[in-house]
Amino acid sequence: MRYEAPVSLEAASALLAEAPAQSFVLAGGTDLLVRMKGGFVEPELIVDIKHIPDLQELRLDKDGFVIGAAVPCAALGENVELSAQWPGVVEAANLIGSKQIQGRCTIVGNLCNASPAADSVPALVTAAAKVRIRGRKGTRTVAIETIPVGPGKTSLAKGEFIEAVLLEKRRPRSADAYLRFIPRSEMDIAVVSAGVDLERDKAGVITKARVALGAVAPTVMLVEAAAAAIIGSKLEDKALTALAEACSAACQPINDKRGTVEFRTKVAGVLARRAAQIAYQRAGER
Amino acid sequence: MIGTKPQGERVRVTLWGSLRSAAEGRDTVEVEAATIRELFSRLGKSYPGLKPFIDRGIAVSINGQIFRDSWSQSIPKGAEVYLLPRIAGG
Amino acid sequence: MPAVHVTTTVNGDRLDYVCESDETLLDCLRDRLGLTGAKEGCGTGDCGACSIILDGRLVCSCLVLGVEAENREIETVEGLAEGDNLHPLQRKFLEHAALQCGICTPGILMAAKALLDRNPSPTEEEIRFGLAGNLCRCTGYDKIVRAVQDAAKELQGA
Amino acid sequence: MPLDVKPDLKREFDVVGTRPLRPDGIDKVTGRARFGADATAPGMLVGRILRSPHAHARIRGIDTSKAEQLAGVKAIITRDDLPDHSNGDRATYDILYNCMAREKALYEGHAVAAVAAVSAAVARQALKLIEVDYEVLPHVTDVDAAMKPDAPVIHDDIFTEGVEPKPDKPSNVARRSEFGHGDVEAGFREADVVISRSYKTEATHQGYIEPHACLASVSPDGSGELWVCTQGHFMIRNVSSQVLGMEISRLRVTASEIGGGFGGKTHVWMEPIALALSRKANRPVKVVMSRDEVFKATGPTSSTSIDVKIGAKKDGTIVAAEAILRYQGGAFIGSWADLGAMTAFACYDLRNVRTVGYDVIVNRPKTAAYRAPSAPMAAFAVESTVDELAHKLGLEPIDFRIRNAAREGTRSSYGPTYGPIGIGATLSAAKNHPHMSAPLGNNQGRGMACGFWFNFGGQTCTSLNINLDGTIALSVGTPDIGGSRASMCLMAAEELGIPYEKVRCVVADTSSLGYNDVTDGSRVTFSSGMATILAARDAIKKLCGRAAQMWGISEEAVIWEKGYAKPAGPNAGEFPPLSLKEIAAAAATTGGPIAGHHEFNADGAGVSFATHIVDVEVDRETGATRILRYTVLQDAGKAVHPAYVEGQFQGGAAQGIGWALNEEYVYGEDGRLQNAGFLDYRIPVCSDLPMIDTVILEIPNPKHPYGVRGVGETSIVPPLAAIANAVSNAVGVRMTHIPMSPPRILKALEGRS
Repeated sequence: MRYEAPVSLEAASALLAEAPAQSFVLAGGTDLLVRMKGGFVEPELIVDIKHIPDLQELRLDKDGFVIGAAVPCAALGENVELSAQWPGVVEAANLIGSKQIQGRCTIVGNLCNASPAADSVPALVTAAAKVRIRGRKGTRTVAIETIPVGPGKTSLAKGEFIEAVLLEKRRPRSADAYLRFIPRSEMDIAVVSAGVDLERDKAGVITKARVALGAVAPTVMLVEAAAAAIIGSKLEDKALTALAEACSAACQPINDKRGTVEFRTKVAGVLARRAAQIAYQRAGER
Repeated sequence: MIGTKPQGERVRVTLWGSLRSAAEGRDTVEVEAATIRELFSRLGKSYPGLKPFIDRGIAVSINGQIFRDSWSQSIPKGAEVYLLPRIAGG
Repeated sequence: MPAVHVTTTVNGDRLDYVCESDETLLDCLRDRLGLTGAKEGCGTGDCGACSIILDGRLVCSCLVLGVEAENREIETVEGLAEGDNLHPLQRKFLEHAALQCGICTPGILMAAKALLDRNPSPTEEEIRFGLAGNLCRCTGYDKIVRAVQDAAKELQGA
Repeated sequence: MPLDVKPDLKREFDVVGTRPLRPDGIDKVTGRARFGADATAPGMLVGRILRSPHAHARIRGIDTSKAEQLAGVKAIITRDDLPDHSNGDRATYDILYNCMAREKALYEGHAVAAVAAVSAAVARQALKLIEVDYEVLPHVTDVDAAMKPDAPVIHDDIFTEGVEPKPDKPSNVARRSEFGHGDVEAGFREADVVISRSYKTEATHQGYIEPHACLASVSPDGSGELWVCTQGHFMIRNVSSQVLGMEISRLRVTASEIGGGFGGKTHVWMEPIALALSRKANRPVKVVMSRDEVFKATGPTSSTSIDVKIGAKKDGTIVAAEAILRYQGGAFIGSWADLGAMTAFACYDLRNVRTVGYDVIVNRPKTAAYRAPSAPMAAFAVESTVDELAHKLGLEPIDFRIRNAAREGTRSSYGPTYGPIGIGATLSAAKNHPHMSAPLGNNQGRGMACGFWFNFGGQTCTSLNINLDGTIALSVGTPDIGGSRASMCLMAAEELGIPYEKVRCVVADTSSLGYNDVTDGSRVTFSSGMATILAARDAIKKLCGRAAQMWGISEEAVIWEKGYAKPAGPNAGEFPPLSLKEIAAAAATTGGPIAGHHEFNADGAGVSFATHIVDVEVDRETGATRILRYTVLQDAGKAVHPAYVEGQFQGGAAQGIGWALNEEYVYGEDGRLQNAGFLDYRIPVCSDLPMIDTVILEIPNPKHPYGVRGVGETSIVPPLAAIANAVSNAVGVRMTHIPMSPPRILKALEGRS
C-alpha cells in the first residue's frame, strides 16, 4: 500500500487524478482504518490530506464559516463562534464516536463515508451547508445533500475530493438542533436521528424551517412536509404532532441489528419534535 | 468381598431427578458406606446404571455441604446425603 | 511498497522505527518500539484500551497509521510518571482500587489525563462522558470516577 | 483428615480487613504489567486461524498446497495434524473438536485450519490461499427451534439422557434433568393466586477487554513452554497435553497477567493450536485472537427459554413453584440447564417445587461459564414472577421475599438442607436501607431481586518461603484477576504476625507448584486464602522448632505470637522473644531453608446470597431505560480487602445491567453472528452508570479460618430481574425478553396502551 502526504492542494488532486481504483483520502481515518482492519478494503494508495495548510483551517470570513476537510470534530466544539452560531451542527459533530474518535474524525470524512446513520450530515443538511470540491480542473461548490447517493457511495467523480464545508452566518432569530437515538449514552452509531433548523419572526411565528432525518433511508432525508408542518406556527402541540407524523410518514427504514422499522419510524417523529422545540427555544434567545 | 472392611453405616442417598431413570426409577437408595469412596463403589455395583454418571464426575452433599472430589470424606451416621451434578464455576 | 522509516517523539524521547505503510501506530508502539502499555482490545476504536495522546489530542492508536507519527508528539502511559514518582492519577487509581485486571487502565489513565489537562475540575458527569470511550468490564467504573475526582482535587492543590 | 479451620469468631484482625495498596498495582498503572499479547520470543512466528464462514457444513476436503508455497509460511495445520488421543472420553474429544473442526464445521467461526508465518501479513495472505471444500448443511441457532421435531439434528450420536424409555433416535436435546420435592400439582390446587409466564434471554459474552492470546514454544524433543492469559494455567497444561498426546511434565505453562475472564477463560480455545503450530514449525508461535474471533469462537452464555409457574396463598405463602428451563449450550454437550434448574428457586423455602432442565445443542460456539453460569437467566424468570405475584397479593416485594426466603434447615430446591445462610440478613438489610424508601419521580420505578450461587473450594496448592531477611515469598497457583494477591498477602501477614509489606505474592507457573484448579467458582480468596493460612501455620511450627533449637529447649515449650517465637510453659526458661527476622537470619545454622506448604482439596465454601435494589427512569416515547441508583447487599463472611470485595459487587452489577438492557448475540437467518464487535455488542460505558453503592455483610463462614466466603459471582444474578421489576414499576409493562432494549420496551408500551 502506498502512503502519500502531499502539502498542497494541487499535489493532492494530481495524486488522486491518476490514482488506481482502490485509493482513498485519509483525514481522521476513523472509518477507513476500521474497514481496512475488517478486510473490507485493501487500499493501493492512501492520500493523507492533513499536511495541507488550507485544509487545517476553520475560519469565519465575510460570507460565513469555512471548515477545512482536515479539521477534527473536537476542534469544532472548541470554536466559540461556531458553537454559538451553529449549536446543532456542533452537537452532531461532537456525538460521533468517543473523545478519542473526536480527536481525529472530520465532518467531511463522516460525509464521504456515506453511512445512512452519519451523525453530522442531517445537521449540515438542515443548515443548508455547501461543500467545495477540488478536482483536476479546479473547484466547484454544491449543496451538501447531493454528496451521499447511497450506503457507502458518494457523487464525487474520480480524482475529486472535498476541500471544505461552507456554512453561512447565522441569520437573526434562527437556530438549529440535532438529536439522535442510541441505546447507550455514548459510543454508538445513531439508530435514528433528526436535525431541525428554523427561523422565527419577532412574534415567534416560524417563517423558515428545514428538517432532516438520519438512518431511516439509504441517505439522509430532507423532509419538506415536516418543515411545512411547523412553518406559520409557534410550535403548538398541533404543529408538533403534524411534524412528528410527517417525519414518520417519510421514513423508509430497515430492520437491522440496531433497530426495527416500527422503532425508527416512531422515534424519528419523537426526535424531530424534541429537536424542533430546542431549536425554537434557542432561536428565541437570538 | 474377601477381607471386608468393618461395615459402614447404612446410608440413605437421595438422587436428583435425571438419575432416577438410571436407578430403576427410585429417588432414594440405601447402601452401606463410611466414606464417599465406598459410597460410589457400592452404588456402582448395586445400580450399574449409575456407574457412567459417577465416572463422569458427581458431587455429593453431606448435611448441606457439597463435596466435589474429596472421596475420603467420611459420612456421619444418619447424615442427609444427596447426589448432585458436578458444578462448574464462572 | 517498501517499509517506511519514521522518526517521532514518544514521551519526550526521539525514536525511530521502520514499519509497513498499512501498519497501525498501536502495532508500531508495541511491536517496533516494545512499548506494550497501550493494549489492543478491539482494533476498531470501540474500546479505548489503545488510547494515547497525539499532539495533545486523545486518540485511539489503533485508528492511526504508524507512518502518520512522523514528527509528531506521542504520550503513552509509560511516560506518565516522572522518574520514580507516579502521576497523581496513577497513585489515586491504586489508592481507590480503581482497577482490577488492569487491561483497560493504561487507556483510561491517558483519557483521564487528557480530560484533566483541558478541564482541571470536572463534574462527575463530565468525568463519565470524558471516559465514555474507554470500556472497563471489571469495575463498573465507580472507583475509577472517584479516583479521577480525587486526583483532580490534588492537582488543583485543594 | 479434618483440619482445624474453625474460625475464632472473637478474633480481632490486625491487617485483614484493611485497604492497603495491592502489591502488583504499580506495574498495572505504569504499563509494565505483561498480559497475554505482550510477550515475544526470538524467532517468533505469527499464528492465524482460518474459521468456517458457515454455521453448519461438512468439510469434504482442505487443500493447503497453494498456501504451503507462499514465501514466509512455516507451518500449516488442519484436523489431520491433530490425531484423536481422547480414547473414548467424550469431554476431551469435544475439546479437540472445538479447537479445530474435524468432520463438520459446527458454528460460524469454528477453526478449520491454522498457519504460522514470519509476519501477520503473510499469515493473512496464506489463509486466503487455503481452499476448503464445504458441503453447507441446514443449521439451527434458536434453542426452541432446535427442540422441534423437524429441526436439523447436529450430532447423529447424541441421544437424550435422563429420559425413560431410552430414546433410539438422535436429538439436539442432549440431556433432561429434574430437581425438586413435594407435590406441585397439589400445591397449585391449594393456591389462591397462580401466575405462570414464559421468558426468553439472549446469549451474552463475558466481554473481557483482553482478547485471548498465547505464545507457544515446543522443541523437537517434545518439551514445551506456553505463556497464556487464562484463569487456570494448570488446566491449560493438563488439557493441552491430553489433546496433543503430550506427557504433562513436558509442558510448562506460565499464566500472564489476565485482562479479565469472568469464566470465559476457564477453558482451552486456541492454545493447543499454537502448540501444534510451534511443534511443526520448530519455532515459537504467537496467536492473538481478534475481537471478532473472541465473539464468534470463544464461550458466550446460553440463550434460554424458561416457563415459570408459582402459586401462593392469600397470606403470602408460596405453596407451589415450577420451572421448565431450556438452555442451548452451543454445538457441544453442556450441563448449563442443570445449573439453571438447580439455582432457579434456591432462594426460597418451598413445600412443593419442581424444576426441569433441557440442555440443547445448536450451531453456536461452545458455551462457557459466565460468572455464576446459568443462574442470572433462571433468576430473571423466577424473580420477575415472584415480583408480579407479590403485587397481585398486595404485598411489598421485599416482605413477600422475607416471608418465603430460605433459612437454616430449609430443604433447598436442588435437594440438600441448608446450614446457616445469609439471604435473610441481606433481605432485612435491604428492607432497612435508605434506598428502599427514597422518593421517586414520574416514569421512575424501583425494583429488587435476590440472587443465589454455589461457591466452591477445589484443588489448591500453595508454598510460603521465608527469605534470609525475614520477608516472605508466597507462591499461589490461582491466577489473580481482581486483586486477590493483595488478599493473599494480608492473610499471610496476619497469620505470621508481620507487616503486610513484608509479603510478596506471585502466581507461580506449573513447574513451581502442585496442581491448582482454575480460578472460578469465587474460590480464590476462600481456597488459596485458606491454603496460605495453613501454609503459614506450617511455617510457624517450623519457626518455633528452630527457635527451640536456638534456645536449646523442647519445641513444645515454644509459642508464636504476633511475629515472635516466645518460650512458654512451666520449664521453658527465660529467653527474649525471637523475631521471624532473627530466626530467618539463623536458618542455615538451624537446619536450612524454612518454608510452609499446604496442598488440599478445599471444601466448605458454602453458598452465597445477594439482594439488589435499583431505580430506573424509562423514556416512554423511545423506550430507553436509564439506571438512576443501584445498591448491592451481599454476604462476604469476612471482607479480607474490602475495596476488592466492593469491586466484585460493582463489577457483577455492571455486567448484569449490560445484560439486562443492551447486550445480546444477534444472529441472521444465515446462522452468522451480526454484531461481533464492541460497536454493536454494547457493554455499559462509563456515562451509562451511576455510582454503585455496596453493603458488605459479614456472617462468618464456619468452614474457613477467617470466616471468608467467596463473593466473585453472585452479584451478576439479581440485576436482570431487579431491572425488569423496576421497569414494570416505572411504566407498568412486564418485560419477558432479555435484553430489555428500547425497541422491545417501546413495543410493549404501545401494546399496552
